[in-house]
Amino acid sequence: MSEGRYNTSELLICTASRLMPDKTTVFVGTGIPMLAGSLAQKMHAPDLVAIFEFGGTGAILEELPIAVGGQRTFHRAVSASGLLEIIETAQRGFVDYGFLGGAQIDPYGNLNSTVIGDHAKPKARLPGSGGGNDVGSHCWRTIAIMRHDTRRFVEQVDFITTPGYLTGPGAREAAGLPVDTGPYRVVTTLAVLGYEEESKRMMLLETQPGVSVDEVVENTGFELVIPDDVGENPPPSDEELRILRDEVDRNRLYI
Amino acid sequence: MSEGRYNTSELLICTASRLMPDKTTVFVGTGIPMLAGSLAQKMHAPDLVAIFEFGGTGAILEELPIAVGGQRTFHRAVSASGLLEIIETAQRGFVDYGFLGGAQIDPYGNLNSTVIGDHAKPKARLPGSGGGNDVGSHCWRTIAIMRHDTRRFVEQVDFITTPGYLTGPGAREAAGLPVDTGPYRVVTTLAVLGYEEESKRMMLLETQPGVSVDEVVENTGFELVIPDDVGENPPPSDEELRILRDEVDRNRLYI
Amino acid sequence: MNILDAGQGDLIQPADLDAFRKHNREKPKAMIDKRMTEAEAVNRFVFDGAYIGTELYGTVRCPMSLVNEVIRQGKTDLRMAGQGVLETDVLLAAHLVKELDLTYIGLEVYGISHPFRREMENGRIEKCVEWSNAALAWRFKATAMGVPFLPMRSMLGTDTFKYSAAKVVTDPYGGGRVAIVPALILDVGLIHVHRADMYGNAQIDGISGFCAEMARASRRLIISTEKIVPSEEIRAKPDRTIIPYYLVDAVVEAPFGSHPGEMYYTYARDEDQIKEWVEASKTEQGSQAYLNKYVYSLEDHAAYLDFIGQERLEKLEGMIAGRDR
Amino acid sequence: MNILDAGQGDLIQPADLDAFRKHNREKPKAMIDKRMTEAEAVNRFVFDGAYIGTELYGTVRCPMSLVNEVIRQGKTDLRMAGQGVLETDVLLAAHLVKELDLTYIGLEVYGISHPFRREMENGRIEKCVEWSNAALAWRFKATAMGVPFLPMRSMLGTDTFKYSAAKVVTDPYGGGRVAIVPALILDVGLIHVHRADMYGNAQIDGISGFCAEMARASRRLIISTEKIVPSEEIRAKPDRTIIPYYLVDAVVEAPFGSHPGEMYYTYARDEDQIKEWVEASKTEQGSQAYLNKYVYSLEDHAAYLDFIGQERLEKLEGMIAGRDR
Repeated sequence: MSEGRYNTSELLICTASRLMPDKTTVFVGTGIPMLAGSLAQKMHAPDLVAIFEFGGTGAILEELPIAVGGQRTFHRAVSASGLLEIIETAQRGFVDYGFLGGAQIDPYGNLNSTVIGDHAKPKARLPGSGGGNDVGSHCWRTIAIMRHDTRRFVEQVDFITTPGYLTGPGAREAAGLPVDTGPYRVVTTLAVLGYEEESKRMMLLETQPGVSVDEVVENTGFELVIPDDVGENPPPSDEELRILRDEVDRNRLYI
Repeated sequence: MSEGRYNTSELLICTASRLMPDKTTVFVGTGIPMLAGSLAQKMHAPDLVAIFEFGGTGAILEELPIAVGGQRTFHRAVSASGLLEIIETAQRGFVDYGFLGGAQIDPYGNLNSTVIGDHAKPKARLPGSGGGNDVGSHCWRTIAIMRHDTRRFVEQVDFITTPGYLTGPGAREAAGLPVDTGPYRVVTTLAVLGYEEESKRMMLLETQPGVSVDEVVENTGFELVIPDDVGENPPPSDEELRILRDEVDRNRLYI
Repeated sequence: MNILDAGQGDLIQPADLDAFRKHNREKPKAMIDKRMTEAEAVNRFVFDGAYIGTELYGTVRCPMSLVNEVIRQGKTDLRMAGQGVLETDVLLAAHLVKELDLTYIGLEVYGISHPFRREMENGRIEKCVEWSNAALAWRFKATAMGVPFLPMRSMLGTDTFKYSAAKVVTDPYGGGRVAIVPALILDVGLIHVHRADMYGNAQIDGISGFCAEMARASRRLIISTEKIVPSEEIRAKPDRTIIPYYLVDAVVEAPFGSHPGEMYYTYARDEDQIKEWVEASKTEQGSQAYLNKYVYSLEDHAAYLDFIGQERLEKLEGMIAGRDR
Repeated sequence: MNILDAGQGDLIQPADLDAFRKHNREKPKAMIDKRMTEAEAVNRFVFDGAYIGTELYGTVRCPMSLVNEVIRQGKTDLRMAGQGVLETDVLLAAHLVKELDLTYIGLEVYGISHPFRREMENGRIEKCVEWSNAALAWRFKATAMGVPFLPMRSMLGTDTFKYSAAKVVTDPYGGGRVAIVPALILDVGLIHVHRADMYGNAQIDGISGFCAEMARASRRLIISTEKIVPSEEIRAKPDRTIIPYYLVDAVVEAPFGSHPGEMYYTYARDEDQIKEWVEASKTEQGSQAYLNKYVYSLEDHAAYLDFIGQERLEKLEGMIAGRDR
């Protein structure tokens, strides 16, 4: 990592931002996805349609939203509706990308944000699904953003809050989830990962700048699919960093 | 009938109007119920809450609505919403009275506004349920307004468009309809009728002015319950007629 | 949650929600200019045999300029979700409708629809499946929600149920009887609104009928609008947007697009012309004469408005302008 | 439509729709003056053991003046539909919550809720049933529609389902698997709005979260409002009414009622005080000190606002005033 030129948050934001194609609908949650969405609109995706869970659709992200229901989530939006309108819009197939986080992720992209340990006697109680399960059920492609270590990347999550590929190929469809949906990418502090088509297991695509494949493997608590050629994700560009720091988060709320 | 002092429409309107108590919610359909609602607001029920199927709630009926979705149905209303909001409001028990019409009615207050003859080979095709079935299913009390003759008051309707008491006591509940709902009154050119508590069959309550009990019986195609004392519905008062003619329908659209 | 009873009516447009999701995924999410004329919109999106729906309340906010164009282009064998007055009436009079999911076709205070009666009684309408108003709107709502059915307590115990494609099931929670209705996906929806931008972001003032639900249940959606406004006007009041652009395939500017029906806050209905239709529609010949006069012989909506005349239209505006708002 | 699977979570508030209908029938339909203070409203309608719900989005439009009063009056053994940040947090910190239908309790960008964690880990919360945000909102929507359940395609295949009271059934039309969630009726709903008249006709500008659904799913509904306006102001824009008066039991005028949360179009959130809570709530002692400072020691919302100070409130207004609208 180019020591000092950018921090971990900036790396995650810039990486996530590049995964938001122009002219697509993106379900944006609190934190990094908001910054990434704003950065994407100002970089390569002026027609990115940001969708916020509590009703904002198509806002111009001039100023950074803090809360997922705040005024900036529907600033100059095309529509300001409500929670069910948004999730139902996703449920009937209009939302391309959804961003998710969690305390644990497994090889099939299942996410835990509910509990560490037993549900009845928790070692650590976490916030719960919120909209996570809805996003993971209905968006065409979901992208998880995670810090990368063996505590978080585990063979089996303690609780499946949000569905990834569940137990593997065909499991989502068998459960009744909409066809052709599921995890697409995982953006981490160490890598960009995807899923192997046949096995639906997590696969290394690119390492983050300066990170070795071994380092990724060591920090992953399950066997990753490692293809022959693993690329390197380009570091945040000067332009990305400038816009992120001077425009997107000029009050340094997050970065 | 006091020949010439009022016509049949005026009689029906004034009678229906008196059945709209102040401070209740009334589902108002096209035609006579609209005039009756407006008259009631100007007579005895200033706080009558008129509810129109396409979204108007609590309008001030200063000017007579023509269409059930026209601007006057939400003139100075407390809420202007949509069809499902209205029917769902009724479905969860907020609407006291609903007014209905039909081509045929049977002893249990079942109404036909769909077809005369066979459904597949109709002798006469009628408009269909519209909101009629919804009103008859969900409002606490429904009031039918009908011209009174043996073609309309029949032992068995050709088609149950809107549920009355169906086959009799307990039948609505057995069908899954909300408990304690059902037909309450029938306002006709000859009489005001109700339903016998035990049998749920139509019962004569009052004759219209100048009409004999025999006349009602002769014009009814099924056996009516006739109690010992049948009253006479008072004729439209001068005050009612004045307000109806000079204020409610001053452009004589209906009367 | 056993199935206790099932209506005997045909499900004339079975819903495939996963196919609908795929279709919706492919709709453009970019803001693109969707302005076109009635002729282009109808030509591109309405096809013979299409299952269509119109959204309106009685004579209010009817998409007449679009329906007139459907008649001009003679799109035939239409299947329809029928809750209508003027616009369904003229389609029936033009003999374009073959199957109906029906709730109400009539002329409100003016009584029954003669074209409907003729088409039903002579058998030109091959299927007529019965529903209540709310049942049909809940069918749209199911699609809008992306679910295969919705429960309701309407239609229970009646012939309206028996001649529908609704079912009765056991409530898996309370154990009681509850009706369910299946999702309904329209091939094409036709909706007239107060204002829209060129991308299709559309707003309606006042009551909204079943517009939100039907718009979301349409594979293709044609919006006609009293006026096209700059997008900034929409974005200034995003809480008034009832139809977001991504649902919309065509935006047609149609001032007085609901004439002879009314558009609240904008113009009153044209009582004289409606009465003319009521009389004309009583006979086959009268209906054809009316259609000749107001539809076939006028090449487009502009010609229609010219024929009606500015003076008459201004009078209708004057009857309502500024009131309440 | 067989039941294929059922979550093992308790249904902690089973819905009786016919009883709810009866209750709604008895609510007054006349326009009556429902203005009262937080103290009166909470005293009259919130009871020990009540199942309550708050409607908001994160720190936005939270009914804080009402929740603070619930804490002051020490209403205990509450059961809650949990989708909350600040307001749920303080109720948990005050040890008033016993059972939860949970979707999310956390502090958004500031991370997890420590009071929630403590109450869960020490077992003071006896039941915690899991749902997704939409699932819980659909439960409100089912009640609002007057039906016993709604279908959805969320929660399938997950532990969120397993620890819920949802079920999976066969779709009677397409034959596929679909989840259903049961109607949820709140004993008391607490909602903060931009404006309301004295009868309870309430309007919200901008996004509306799950306000419409929750309001319609509440047996008793307490509205707090930034300001009480003349009824004519509501009637001038009836299409903005999201809560009609007949749903409402109490109308409480509470300027800055969402503080330290925000009210869009009106005032920004008080970042300093929220950070103070984030820090304080990390320990039991800190939480109690915060509650002492901001709740227990201030007798009502007016005293709270005095304590916060006019200057600070005006600054929050200034950060947002006039923007967008």
